[in-house]
Amino acid sequence: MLAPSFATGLWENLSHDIHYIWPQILLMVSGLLMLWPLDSWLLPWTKAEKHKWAIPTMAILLLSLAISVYTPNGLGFSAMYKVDGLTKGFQVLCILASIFAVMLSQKVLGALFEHTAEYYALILFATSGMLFMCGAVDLVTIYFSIELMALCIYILVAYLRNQERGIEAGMKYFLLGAFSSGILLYGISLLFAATGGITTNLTELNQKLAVVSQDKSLLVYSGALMVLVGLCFKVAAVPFHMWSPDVYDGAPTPITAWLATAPKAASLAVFLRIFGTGFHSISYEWEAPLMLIAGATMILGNVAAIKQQSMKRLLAYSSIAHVGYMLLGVLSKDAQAGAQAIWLYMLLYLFMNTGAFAVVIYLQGKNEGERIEDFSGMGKRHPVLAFSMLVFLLSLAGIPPFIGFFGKFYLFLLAVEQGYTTLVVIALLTSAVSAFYYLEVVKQMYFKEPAEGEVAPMDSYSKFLISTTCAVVIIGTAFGPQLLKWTDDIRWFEKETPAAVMEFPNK
Amino acid sequence: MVSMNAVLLISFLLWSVGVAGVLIRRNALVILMCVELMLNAANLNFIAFARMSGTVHGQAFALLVMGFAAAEVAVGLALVVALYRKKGNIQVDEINLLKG
Amino acid sequence: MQKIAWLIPILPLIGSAFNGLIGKKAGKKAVSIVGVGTVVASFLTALWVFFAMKDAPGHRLDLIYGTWMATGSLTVPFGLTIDPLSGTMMLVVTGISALIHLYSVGYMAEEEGYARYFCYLNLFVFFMLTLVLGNSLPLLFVGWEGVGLCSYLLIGYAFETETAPAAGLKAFLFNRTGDMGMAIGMMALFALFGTLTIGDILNQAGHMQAEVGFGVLTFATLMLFVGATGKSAQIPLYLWLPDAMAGPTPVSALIHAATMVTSGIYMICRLAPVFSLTPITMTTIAWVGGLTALLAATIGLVQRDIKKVLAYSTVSQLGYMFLGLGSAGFAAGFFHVFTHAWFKALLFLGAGSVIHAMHHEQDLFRMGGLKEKLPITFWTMLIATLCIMGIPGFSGFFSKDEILYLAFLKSPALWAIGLVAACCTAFYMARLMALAFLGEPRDSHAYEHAHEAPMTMTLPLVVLAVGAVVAGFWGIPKVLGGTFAVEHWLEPALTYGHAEAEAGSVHEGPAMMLMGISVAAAAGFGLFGWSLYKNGTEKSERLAAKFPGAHTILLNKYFLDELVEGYLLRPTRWFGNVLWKLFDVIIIDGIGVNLPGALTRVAGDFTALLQTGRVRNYVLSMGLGVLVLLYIFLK
Amino acid sequence: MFLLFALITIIGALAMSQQKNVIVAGLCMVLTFLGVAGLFLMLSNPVAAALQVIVYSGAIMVLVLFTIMLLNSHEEEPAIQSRPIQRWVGALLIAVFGAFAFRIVMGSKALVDINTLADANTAVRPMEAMNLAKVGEEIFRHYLLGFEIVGLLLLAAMVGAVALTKKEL
Repeated sequence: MLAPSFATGLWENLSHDIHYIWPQILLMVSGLLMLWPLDSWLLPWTKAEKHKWAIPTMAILLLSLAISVYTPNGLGFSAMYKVDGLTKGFQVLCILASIFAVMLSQKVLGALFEHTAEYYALILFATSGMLFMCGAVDLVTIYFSIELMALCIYILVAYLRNQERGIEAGMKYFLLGAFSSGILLYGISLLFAATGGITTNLTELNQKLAVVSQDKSLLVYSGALMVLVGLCFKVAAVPFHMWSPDVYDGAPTPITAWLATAPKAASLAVFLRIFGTGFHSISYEWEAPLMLIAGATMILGNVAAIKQQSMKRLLAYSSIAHVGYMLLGVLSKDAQAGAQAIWLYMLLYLFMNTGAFAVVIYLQGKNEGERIEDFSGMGKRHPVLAFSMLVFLLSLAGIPPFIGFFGKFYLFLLAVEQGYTTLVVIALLTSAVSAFYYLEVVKQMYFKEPAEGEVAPMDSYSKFLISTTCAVVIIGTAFGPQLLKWTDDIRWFEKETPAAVMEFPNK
Repeated sequence: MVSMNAVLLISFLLWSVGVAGVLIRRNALVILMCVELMLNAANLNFIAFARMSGTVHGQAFALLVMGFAAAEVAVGLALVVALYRKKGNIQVDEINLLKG
Repeated sequence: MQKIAWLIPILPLIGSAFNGLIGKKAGKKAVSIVGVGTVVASFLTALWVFFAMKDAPGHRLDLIYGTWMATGSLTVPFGLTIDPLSGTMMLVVTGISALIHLYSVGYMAEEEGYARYFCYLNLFVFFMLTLVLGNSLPLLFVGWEGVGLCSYLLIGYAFETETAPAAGLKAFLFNRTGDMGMAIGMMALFALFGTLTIGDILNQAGHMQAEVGFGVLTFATLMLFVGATGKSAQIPLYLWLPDAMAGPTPVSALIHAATMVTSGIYMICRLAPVFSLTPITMTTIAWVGGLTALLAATIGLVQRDIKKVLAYSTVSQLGYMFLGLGSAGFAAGFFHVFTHAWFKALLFLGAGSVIHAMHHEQDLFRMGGLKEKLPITFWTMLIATLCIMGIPGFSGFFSKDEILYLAFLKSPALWAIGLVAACCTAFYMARLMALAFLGEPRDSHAYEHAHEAPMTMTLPLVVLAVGAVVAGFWGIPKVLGGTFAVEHWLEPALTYGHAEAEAGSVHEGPAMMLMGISVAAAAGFGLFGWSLYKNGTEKSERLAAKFPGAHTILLNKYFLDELVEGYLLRPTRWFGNVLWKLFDVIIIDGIGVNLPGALTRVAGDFTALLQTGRVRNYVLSMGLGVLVLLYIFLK
Repeated sequence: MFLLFALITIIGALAMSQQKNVIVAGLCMVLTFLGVAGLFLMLSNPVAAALQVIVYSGAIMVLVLFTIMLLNSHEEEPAIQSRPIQRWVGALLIAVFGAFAFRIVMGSKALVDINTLADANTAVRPMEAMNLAKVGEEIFRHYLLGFEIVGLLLLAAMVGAVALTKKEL
């Protein structure tokens, strides 16, 4: 009696909202198909040619990119998932980052004969987790999508199981990540408790928490704090950053490049959802700690990068520092402008970072690139590559003619407008410090005699990636400010529609 | 008669023991179990407060958390096994190749 | 039609792109033609636009090409402003750049990275023009950082040598430190005025009252001034400039003497209405400028390297300009920028010619007697020397004297400082000229091979020399019956249409006397230095043995020398040396460069120490982090 | 009864975190899970209690214990910690957290007895025991997306675990 109508009800419920999550469904289904053991006769390549998985993977990612852009705006799944400018914007970033990661992987995986369908499937699963994160507006969906992404990443970090460093990094990340997820979940449960066990929906929480009685304010305090800690771990903000240099160092380099961008973009989207809009009514509770965290992140990230000898660690610390800057946008009381600033910054960072990592991976092909000394004399050995690296590094340092400057400029300006002058002063000081270590690499490349060794040929993916990102960073210099104008038109946050709970037909 | 304060106290103690375990234990497996304790503490809160409000929200959340816990343990154990194969032990203090 | 002003900065950019991309393949000839041609074309366009501006109502062209950034509360137009201030600066930049590009064709002819050099140099011109013409602070800032970048690239150009890369890095980091102040100041101005368009800021500033005490506006202007000290090499950020001499000489002439280093002064003039609202900042500027002028001039007394002397002289002259600005003489300060650009570029190019002739010998004590070999260089440099000494009739006299007079009005102490610095300047310039061109050749081998430079190098010298003489007549002070035309000309730009009490232009009372004192002192010290170094000591000894009758006189003279040497010069030299040691070696290399480096390194070590690689320590750090946050919550 | 289960839970947890022998620690863990299941029962939630026993005590712990046996790594940890500071700071941390917990509980007076009345803000509903049908409906209605994500998560975990542990790719 119950069963058939329940099933039809479920189906109707699903089909009603499914158009919001087509990109994710596409990623999930194709990931599953890849794992299908029938691939050997379904697809025309043998086991040795597994690297050809890269092409369908990128095609699928591109398709989901297109779909996500054309997804209609709206709220669905009992107000647990929302599609608006923020969702789409950050989804685009995540998918782009994943495409870049797949491209970067070709050289590394090819050299190690580690091409497997699982690798690509896990990237697809993780990406779909990120896409869910971008649109999640309920602590339930937020928590589980974060974990979906994280679990896949733990495995990908440890993916090269023959390398001890990789497994150690994966284990480390897993233990710390599970710990932080315990904190995050407990924070969510405390917030849930503070509302009297009613809701986990961000909008409702916002209203409820605003009127919570004095007696329970401690619950709200600690709940909000723990959620903050859990998210700070994901974006690697000080003092919850400790995992990141080690994991970046140990992970396969393409995954490192991916880690520095995609999960951070998704986590920042969640940050914006929770703190940008969700917990506005209790902003006094988390503002001071977040300010402290942002300041500490900027300082530590930049200072620690100075003494690094390993290029991957240097970029890891620099990515910590960049997150510190982006947290300024989360602090903005004007959530619209904050989201815009962070999105822009993340977009530009995506290109600069991917480009820099592509150069590192190219050098790694000859068993170097790990250390900064490996870059010596690159200006002579490989002028084009050195020039690209110069562009990426200067852009990362935020030196004006390059595009990185605009991201920083707008972010800092916004923070000044919002009255975070001290933080901006810290940000400017530390970004001056950052010139130290970026220029150290430049010095190695241009002002040092080249090391011995011939120039290795470049594979087509690296060539494409480096030239594309470099072109974007340079051409963006001219059009960067225009981007601001275009992104102005995006409505990052749709007006809240009342949560519609679907009723079953038999009720 | 169940006081909410008491439930909250117990869950917090459970959580604290989990945190402490992660802090002081050196065996990766035990750390994994301690993380499970933390998740359980959160579940206790969900169930109790769902009960208090008379809604099913919290319960459903708790059930999903159980599912997630199983997945987490699976990945964790896979990592432990891989680590053990490579290093021959699972003491976290010996995971120290990467630093600085 | 005036809209084509955008060509002015874009032309050098095209040149830069050409030289950078295909220059190496195209050959040196093509590189020279494109490199010099684009800058000359830019100069001609600038000239045309300049006259168009002169005819425009209010001497002002606001060319808006569209919106650059527009979002929320922030709208920044993309446009150029050409008014008397930026117009004049534009002509100076393009004009002198054109000459120096031409000069470089000869000077760099044998260098390997010829195309790369011209690529950077053209790029520099582009950024400098962006800085000068940009109508908003962000655009100015882009130029501001861009010139710093080009300076870094050009100093480090000769990266085979040991010092050049380090000097480039030092310059860049000092500049970045200043730029940070600039950025903070810019943000503060934005917070205050709600706009970043220069015109709008100045309009609003015109309606404001001067700020009493230390407020936001003072903070903002002080921060901007910090930016200016970085770019224009003032205390405490001046030390990169002497080191920057490691770059090729034309670069020193263009970037580190005539144009880039004056951008700090230009920026302050650009924002003159804002700065004049903040008396505290103005006083700070005046004192920093005065002290820098004095400090650098005394250090200049003891340098042996011809380019180092000129570098310290540049720092000192820049100090003068700030002294003028701080004494409310924006016009006077800018006038000195204008005249200085001519004669200092000339001095550097002359020095370059000498170095070129002497096969890259830069030590003054190994030169001598070059007058016969390099007549054009000698005479043109002599003109420049007279200019910088402040001898009446030459351009330096007019601008320097105006600054000294204004400084006297501000505070007699500042005037005294300026006067002492002027004396030192006269002395070391005379010494430089005498050591290089007079007396016996001290290095006969190099002397034998010395020869006058090719046309492409001497032509700019002559043109600059003419400019250096003529430039001064633009601002004949009122006390000499002139009108100080430069002030009237710049007025629409400096006061921005808001009538203002003419603080510095009314000459009364001691003006004539002050002028007399400074001219006499400068001339005296100049002649003194000249006579002291003209012959060298061996010559005077030989003379003494040959003519016993004259011996007493010579002895007396020697006695005088000894006296002066013992009681005047030696202490001064010692002082200069001590200052040089103190500032350059200890404070800057020790504290300024190495200490932050050491500090950050220690901090880096500390963080690395924390990064133990142990999972449990990481968990602990997370726990402690939570604890700290809890404390913040609950306190 | 509530007190009893609470004691079982806490004592189990403490024992687990102090026990040197990994297998014994695992068994203490089972005890804790059972205690939590009892607490669920006291909160009139038999569904959660049953699932707790099945999933945690049944599946997860068995898996963990299997791994322990498999790796044969149940040797005791050395008694002397290499880094005593870690332990002291850890203890301090726990003390502070404990104090904090106490403060929360004492400060939250408004958390009334569950059997008398729900919070004033919440809709007062009859306190009936939760049943499986209701939870199932809730999951497939309200929590549909969460459920899907968890499903995907399990799949990904499985794929990953296999990829990590199989000897040859």
